[in-house]
Order: sequence, then C-alpha cells, then structure tokens
Amino acid sequence: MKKLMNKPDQFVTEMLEGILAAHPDELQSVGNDLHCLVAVGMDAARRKVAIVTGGGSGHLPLFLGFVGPGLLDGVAVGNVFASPSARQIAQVTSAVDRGHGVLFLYGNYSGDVINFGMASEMADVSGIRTVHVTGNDDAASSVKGEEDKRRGVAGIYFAYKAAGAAADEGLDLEGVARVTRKAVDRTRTVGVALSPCIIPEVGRPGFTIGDNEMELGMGIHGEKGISRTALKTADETVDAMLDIILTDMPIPGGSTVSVLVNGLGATPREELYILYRRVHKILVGKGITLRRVRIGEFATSMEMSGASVSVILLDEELSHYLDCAASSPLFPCP
Amino acid sequence: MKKLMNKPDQFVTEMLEGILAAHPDELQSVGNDLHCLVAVGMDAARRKVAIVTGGGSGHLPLFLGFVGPGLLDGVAVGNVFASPSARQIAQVTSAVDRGHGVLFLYGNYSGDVINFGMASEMADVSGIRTVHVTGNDDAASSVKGEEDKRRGVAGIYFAYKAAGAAADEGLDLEGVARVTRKAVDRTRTVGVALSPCIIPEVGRPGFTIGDNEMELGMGIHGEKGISRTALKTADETVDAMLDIILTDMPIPGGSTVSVLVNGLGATPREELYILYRRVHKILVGKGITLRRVRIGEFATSMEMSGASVSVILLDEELSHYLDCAASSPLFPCP
Amino acid sequence: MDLCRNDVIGVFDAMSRSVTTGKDLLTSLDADLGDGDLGLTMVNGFYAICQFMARDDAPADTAQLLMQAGFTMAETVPSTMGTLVSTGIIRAGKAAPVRGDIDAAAGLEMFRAAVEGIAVRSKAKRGEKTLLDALYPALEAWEAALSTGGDIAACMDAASRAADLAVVATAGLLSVHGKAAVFGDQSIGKPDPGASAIAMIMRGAREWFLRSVTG
Amino acid sequence: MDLCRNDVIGVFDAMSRSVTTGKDLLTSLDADLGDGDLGLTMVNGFYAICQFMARDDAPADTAQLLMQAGFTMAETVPSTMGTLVSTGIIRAGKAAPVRGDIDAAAGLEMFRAAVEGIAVRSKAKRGEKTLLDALYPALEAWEAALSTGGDIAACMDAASRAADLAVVATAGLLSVHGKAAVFGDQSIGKPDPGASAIAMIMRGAREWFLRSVTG
Ligand SMILES: Nc1ncnc2c1ncn2[C@@H]1O[C@H](COP(=O)(O)OP(=O)(O)O)[C@@H](O)[C@H]1O
Ligand SMILES: Nc1ncnc2c1ncn2[C@@H]1O[C@H](COP(=O)(O)OP(=O)(O)O)[C@@H](O)[C@H]1O
Ligand SMILES: [Mg+2]
Ligand SMILES: [Mg+2]
Ligand SMILES: [Mg+2]
Ligand SMILES: [Mg+2]
Repeated sequence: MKKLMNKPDQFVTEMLEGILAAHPDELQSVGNDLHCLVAVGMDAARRKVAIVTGGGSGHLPLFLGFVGPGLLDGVAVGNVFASPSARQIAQVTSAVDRGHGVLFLYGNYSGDVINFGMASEMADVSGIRTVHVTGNDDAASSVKGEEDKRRGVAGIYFAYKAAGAAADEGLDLEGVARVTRKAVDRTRTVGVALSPCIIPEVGRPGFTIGDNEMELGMGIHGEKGISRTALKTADETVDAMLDIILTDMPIPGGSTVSVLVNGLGATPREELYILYRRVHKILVGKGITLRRVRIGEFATSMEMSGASVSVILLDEELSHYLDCAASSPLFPCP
Repeated sequence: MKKLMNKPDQFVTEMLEGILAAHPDELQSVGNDLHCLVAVGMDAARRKVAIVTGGGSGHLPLFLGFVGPGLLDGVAVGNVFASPSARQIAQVTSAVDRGHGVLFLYGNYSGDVINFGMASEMADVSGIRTVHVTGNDDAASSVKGEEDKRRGVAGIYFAYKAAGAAADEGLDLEGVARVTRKAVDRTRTVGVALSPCIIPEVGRPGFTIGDNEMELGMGIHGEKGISRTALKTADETVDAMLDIILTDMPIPGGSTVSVLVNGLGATPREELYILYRRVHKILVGKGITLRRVRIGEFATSMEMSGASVSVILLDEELSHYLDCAASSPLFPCP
Repeated sequence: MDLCRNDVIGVFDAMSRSVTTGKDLLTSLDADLGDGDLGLTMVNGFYAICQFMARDDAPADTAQLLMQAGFTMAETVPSTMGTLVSTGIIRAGKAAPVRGDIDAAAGLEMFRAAVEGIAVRSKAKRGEKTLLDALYPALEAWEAALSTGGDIAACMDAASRAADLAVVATAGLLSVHGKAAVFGDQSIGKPDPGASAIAMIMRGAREWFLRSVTG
Repeated sequence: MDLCRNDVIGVFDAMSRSVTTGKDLLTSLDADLGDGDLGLTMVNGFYAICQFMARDDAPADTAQLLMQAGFTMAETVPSTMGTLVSTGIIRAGKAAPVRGDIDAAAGLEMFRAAVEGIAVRSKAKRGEKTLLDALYPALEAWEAALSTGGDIAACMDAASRAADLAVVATAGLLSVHGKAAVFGDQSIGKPDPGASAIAMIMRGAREWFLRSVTG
C-alpha cells in the first residue's frame, strides 16, 4: 500500500489541482476553493433543477466524477473520508442554482447529512429551495426496517443517473426528487473487502484482515460488516452477496434489473468479470432480465481490494432515465 | 494480493464468460472459442480495412477492451501474460476480414510477434492480406536506436485509436498502417512499479520489491526496469519519467501532445491525478500544449501497484483521428 | 459576574485548552465506536475559533463574534461533531443579548438555543447515545441553578457537573446514529464520544469561571 | 535404418520424455533470463503431440502427421519457443518425402526446412543467443555426418552432440531477443534457455535411435 504522492497533507489539494488541469473544459472550481467544483458551461437561463452532491475524497470516480452532462451540476469535495463543509456545499449550491431549486443527493453518513443540512439553511437564507435525497443502498449496514440508517455506497450511481436525466428532461424539483428516491429505494448493494487502505495523513491501515480472510458487508471506509470469514471463492462470495440483496429486496421472476459490479480499487477488472459471471447466472436462473450492466470502478476506497455488487429493480421510468446519455471526464471514452 | 476467483486454471475462461455475459450486444466469440472475440454487428459489405489485436490476459481493459466502434474489429485473447495461438489469431482474422485486408496491431513481445507472424501465413493461405504494426512505446525497455526491441505498453492506446479512426474513414490497408505507424513512432511511455502481481496459476508474486522501494521503467509483466530506488515522491517520479521520455523524443515548445496517465491496477485514481498535476506543470512550462488528456486504467497488470505516463506528439492528422468517436463496454459511460 | 465580549474569548480559550488536554481520550473513545478523528477535530476546531477571536478585526459585538466563530469551526472541521458544535455556537450567538453582558438568564437562552439547534440539525433524540445526552441534562441543571438564584458561574458549574454525570450514563445506551450505530449491542458499556467531548468542553468553561471568580 | 510413420511417433515419445525429465532445468534457465515458463511449455507441447499421434484417427501419412502435430503444439503452447518449435515441426512435415521412409538425406532436407522456417519466423540471426545457435550447428553436423556416409542414426547422433556443445557456447553470447534482451550484458555467462531446450529435444531423439538400433 505504497502511495505515489508528495506531502500527505497536500493529497486532496494536489489531486484536485490535477483534476482541474486535466479537465478544464469539463470542471471548474468556484469561490477560489478547489473543493467546490461545478460543470463548465452552465446555461443559467435553462429551466432546470440543479443537482449537487458531495462527500469525502478517496472514492474516485465518486463523487466528483458524477458531475457532467446528463448527471450532476456541482460537487463539494471533502478531505479523505471526511465531509466537505456546509459553507462549501452552500457555495456550490449558489453557483449552480438556476432559480428552480436544488436537489442535494449524497451518501447517508452523519457528517455529510449534518453538513448538507446546515448548507440547506444557508441556501434558504439566499432564497434557494433545496430537497435532500440520501443514498442508503448498503443492505449489509442495517437490518430491514431501518433502511434510513444504512450507508450509501456504489449504488448511488443509479440515483445520480436517474436524477441527472430527470432534471435534464425538465422535471421540477419535486419530480426530480421523486424519481431519485425511487431509484434509491429500489437499489441494494453488498460489498466485500479483502484488504484495507491507508488514509494518507494517517499512514497506516484503518483495519487489519488476515491473509486468508475476507469481510462480507464491509463499508467503503472500512466500516464493520456482517461477518469475517475465510476467503471464499468468487462464486461463493457472489452467492453470499446476492443472498443478502435478494432477501432484503425480493425480485420476482420476469423483472428487469440493472447491475453494477464495482471494484474497490486494487481488485482487477478480470476478477470483477468473474464475479459478474456468477451474478448473471443466478439472476438469469431466476427469470430476471439484466440490462445496462456496468462493470468497473465507480466507488472506490483508494487501494482497498474488494468489490461490491449493486442491483436496481427497474420499472419503465427508471429504465428510460438510466438509458439517457451522460458523460464525465472521470469516465474517459476510449 | 488475494484474488476473487474460483479455480486458478479457469481464471481466463471465467473472465471471458463474464465479459460475454455482460456485453452480448458489443462482443461475441467466433469459432466456439471464447478466446476469439469480434465486435457485434459487422457490416461485411462495408469498404473497410479490419484491425485485429491480441495478447495475454491480465491487462484489462487491454486488449479486448479496444474492440468496438471507432476502434478495432477483433481480438485473440491469450492466457494470463501469454500470447494467443496463431490459430486463434487466424480465426479472428477470417471472421473480421471484409476483403480489404487486415491490420495486425499488437505489442512487441516475441511470443506475440511470432504467433501473429504464423497467423499471417495462415491468413495468406486463405487469401487475406495482412500488415503488421507493433506497439513499442516503452522508452525504458531498450536504448535509443534499438526501438524495434522495445516493449509495447499503455501507449498502444493511441495507436489503437488512430488505427480505428483511419480505418473508419475508409483509408486502405497501406493508409491505415501508415497512420498507425506514425502514432507508434510518436509515442513514448515510461512506467513505475511499486508492488508485484500474482499470476493466478502461479500463486506467488513474479518479483519482490522492498517496502520502501520502487522500480522505474518496469514492464507490465514485471520485466526489469532501469533502476530500483527508494520510493520517490510523486513529483520526483514524474520528473524521472518525463526525463526519459523527453530525452528519447525531444518535444519542441509550441508542439501539441496528448498524455495518458495509466494506473497499473492497485494505484488509485487520486494518485494518477497527483502524477498528472506534475506532468501538466512541466509540459506547460516547456510551452507544450496538452489536449485530450486521458487518466485512468488503460493497460493494467492485475493488482500491481504503479503507473505509467505516455506522451504522443501530435500533428494535425493524428489530432484528427484521436478526436474521432469511439466506444467500448470496457470503458463504460456513466 | 456577567460575561463581556472578552470574557467570552477567555471562556473559549479555556475550552480549547480543555479539549487539547483531553485529545487522546477523545481519540481513543472515537476509535472504539467510530473513526477516531474526534480528538483531532475538537482540538483543531477550537484552535481555529481562538485564532479567529484573537484577530484584530474580530467583531466587537459578542453575538457576531460567536456566530462567525461557529462558522469558522464548521469550515475547519466539517465532521459530525465539528458541525454540530459549530451549529450550537452559531445558535448561541444568534440568541445572545443585543446589548449588554451575558447574565445567567441570557446564558440559559443561549444554551437552550444551542441545544435546540443541535437537536434539529442532527435529528437525534434524547436517549440515542449522542452529544444530546450530555447537553439536555446540562441544560436542565443550568435552568435549575438559575431558578434557585444562581449566577452565571453557578449555572455553569451545575451544568458542567451534570454533563460529567451524564457521560457516565451514556455508557448504558445503545448507539443508533453515526458510525457507532453498526456496533449495535456492542456499543453498550462504552460512553458516547460526542457526549464526552461536550462534557470536556463544559469543564473548560467551568474552570475559567473558577479561575476568574477566585483569581 | 530409415524411419517409418510409427518410428516418428517413437521419436516424439522419446523427445517428450526427455523434456519431461529436464523440465526443472528449463524452468530455472528461463526463470533466470525470462519468465520461467519454458519447462512447462515444452512438456505440455510435446505431451499434446504424443496424445495427438496416439489417436486412432491420426493421419497415416507421415508428412500430414507431422504438420498436424506441429499445429497441435502451436495451439497448446503459444509461447515463443512453443510456436517456433511447432513451426519447425510443421516445416519438417511439409518437407517430408511424399512416399517411403525417411532416410538420412530426407532427414537433412526436413531438418533444414525446419531450421529455415524457424529463422524466417523468428527473424533472429545466428549468434543472437537463441535456439538457432543450437539448431545451426546441429544441422551442419548432420550434413557432415551424411557426407561421410552416416545413416540417419549416425546423423542424429552427430547433430545432438553438436547441439549439446553449442548450448555451452551460447553462454558467451549476448541476448538481444525476447524477454532476455533487457538483461543485456548480464545475460553473458548464462546458456540460452531456448537453445538448451533444443539440445534436450535432440537428445531425446538420439536416445531413441540408440535404443532402437541396439535393442
Ligand atoms: N446523527 C447524529 N445525531 C447526533 N449526534 C450524532 C449523530 N451521529 C453522530 N453523532 C455524535 O457524534 C459523535 C461522533 O462525532 P465525530 O467523530 O465527529 O463523527 P464522524 O467522525 O463520523 O463525523 C458521536 O459520538 C455522537 O455523539
Ligand atoms: N525473437 C526471437 N527469435 C528467436 N528466438 C527467440 C526470440 N525470442 C526468444 N527466443 C528464444 O526463445 C527462448 C525463450 O522461449 P519462451 O520461454 O517460450 O519465451 P516467452 O516465455 O517469452 O514466450 C529464448 O531462450 C530464445 O532461445
Ligand atoms: Mg484499480
Ligand atoms: Mg469520528
Ligand atoms: Mg470522521
Ligand atoms: Mg519463457
């Protein structure tokens, strides 16, 4: 877990400088604060709800990689695994508001919830209406019935996509929030971690895990999962993940879903496809149709090794929004 | 370096099964051989040179991720770090040939060179004309004047892009080969490795590297580099890489280049941007213009940690071809 | 005694010293039930406030001084506790008397505004093992001390002692919010880090009064 | 003696046994100057050939038998040496006499075709520390033995001994091709793994002749 970096306390600043240098046509900072990023070329006259996200660093392409055409309008970037400040969120909010309200869409972590809450009040003072939707897809992070306590992980991707498309099509703030909430409500994720990662300023792993162990249900900051077991095969791992997902959100045969197999950082793409192979076999075996499958790194934990599987149960409306075009420099075209 | 897999000897087969299950609208196998993949929906009547690549597994999205619209037509996939067979290459070649000849574009490794050579002879027998272009961008792998001995690494991306676009625009085999060779000749890459990777069937690291060491110029299979040193800062690392690149291929001020900062697998995107920050600063400082910057995982070594920097010196023709649209399911849209 | 603007600065200096002394304890409490950053965020947050208050151009008005201090802390340490404590400070500033010094009654209004602001912001309720489980008992103790004629120093003394006792009681509670929630039953037996931080902050304030009244 | 189809199968069985015995040596030579897969690829390649040749439906014609055996090996072990050795076998098959057994002269034509095919395919030249540095001396020894009236067993004996000597000489050469090239000067002093494999293969053939002639 060696890092290619300069000073640990400059990790986020230099990363943001690199991002702005690399993608000046797509992303820009506002208010002289590198942590406050918005899409380039906003048409302020357009009748469109704006969408703002935010969260800690260390999860690229999350969160800032979801700002772009067909997606979100702005992002407030925190330090590694730490919330951005309410002021930063409010600043991004002011920069992207077109007068039709702003959707706050972020992961369900208390630091973020509280800072977005405070930012809402600040926005209120400036006359900007905000509505909150929080991603809470991690089915392993709290029991059924306590969904509001669950963490948001890779599955927020589907909510971003649906929200961005709904806003693009001109839905009003309530409409965009409704679609986004539906996407969140119909998404479940379970992750598995095989090795820890190191916060640059801390310098040592956040947890330890034996050479032949894995943790099922672990969060993307190394939060405690459901069980620590001997390293399973890829197929057994998927079976355990899907078991949790499908128990929590039963999916009847004949349904259509989209699936995201997400790498946490060090796990190679080859292995994600080996995992997907099993996901496909099991879901198809249940008479479920898969579409718009996504495999790659969408929400990482720096150099952590492991993966997550997210499933969203689609209806026609969500299928439509997921299909809409979107782009981001953090998802480079070949 | 734990792996999410089932049986090690099924690693590549199961990966390919996963890929075909995930992307049935984009990739299909030919001749009942999962290792022989071609793009779906070929228009056999179209007047277009076909392009075939191939190489060992373990480098996703390389090689098969470059088959798609605006890119290549087919790929022969070998086992981990091993060439595909001549028969497999020939089979892909027969499947994609439209009667206007086939460009063989692959990395300069003796196993691949020899198998593509043998495949050419087989194609010849079937009346298919082939021309070879090999990627040899790794500036650290042989001294100047012996460019033909250099390894092909991440920079082959630029050649793929140029070749695919030139073929798409209807150039004939010689024309496509000329453009592709130009892209190859104007590309240089230097990589740095911080930790090894494990071939699934071998089960232990291919080399060792101390906790506080890095190797400059190491190849994507762990081939010996130029020097093993104490772990440098990101800035020092980039300085050493660019020094090799710019000594080998001087780039006058006023030139335009495209840059690819490529992650080898475990190195997080955050660090790639910290590297890019320095690349940008140095090149801009020399009066060089950067465009179409690409940052992400393009050519990996499974879970190896490290990165490479590739620079291509553009002219108008190459700029044009690099800008053409292309897509691949291994580069998912958000 | 009532508090003037400069006394408020003195109180914050004392709070800052208190969390600096207790940094390792907060860190280890949060490492047990969360991510271990609480010592750092409290120290850095109060340090930023003190730096801000010491500036020549810091507002002359106590209400403004407190509000801007709160925003400074929020900007510096946007963690859960950083933001909640900042929220409390901002609310206290908003509730500060327009003119004149802060007496025990004004202090109660400010403290109540702070606690209510934190409750609204956090959406947590009493008994859910959060900083509120130190804040509510302290607020009630202040109110009781005031009703029996205590001055602001006496109110603070009562509030701080109540907070200390309350922290011990949080050990019996189940964490349902924040990073501690995943520990479920395993959280029982351990005091809440956020409540502990509140007690530590109030102890700093109490010590300032002790020094100022006696010294 | 001349070689009929079934003798050819016997020779390949003997070659297969030889590389199986020498597997670890090839692996370690290639680990030193390459990626360490040579033992495995040679063993697997010759095993696949023997399996193929033993099939009931294997071609009755020696030329076809060899060509298809070569393709089988190429398919099984598409590494540098796997493909080059296969190329040699395919070329030898193409050059095999249309009718009748293989005598020393026909063997020379086949061997020459094999070596030339490998040279063309690999684009390497003599002296560049590759399998060619074992093959050329062996070919010349065969030619010399033939010109002094040796039969195919004698030619094979001479060729194999020449290959053995040549391997030792490759230690003095500088690697310029394949994975060994990066070692530059450091490659000097170590024998070439590919040349060693060739000598081992030929030793297997030579031993078959020894057994068949004496036994
Ligand atoms: N949703 C919440 N509402 C109220 N208090 C909370 C909440 N979540 C956490 N807390 C309090 O915050 C404390 C942890 O603070 P802190 O270390 O700043 O959290 P984090 O590091 O997760 O941002 C807890 O001990 C608890 O008192
Ligand atoms: N370009 C080349 N031309 C001729 N022979 C070569 C070439 N490259 C490698 N060799 C031979 O191949 C041997 C290594 O074979 P092998 O282990 O199969 O290579 P790889 O594992 O790189 O595919 C070397 O010892 C050398 O004799
Ligand atoms: Mg990775
Ligand atoms: Mg904490
Ligand atoms: Mg924290
Ligand atoms: Mg080898």
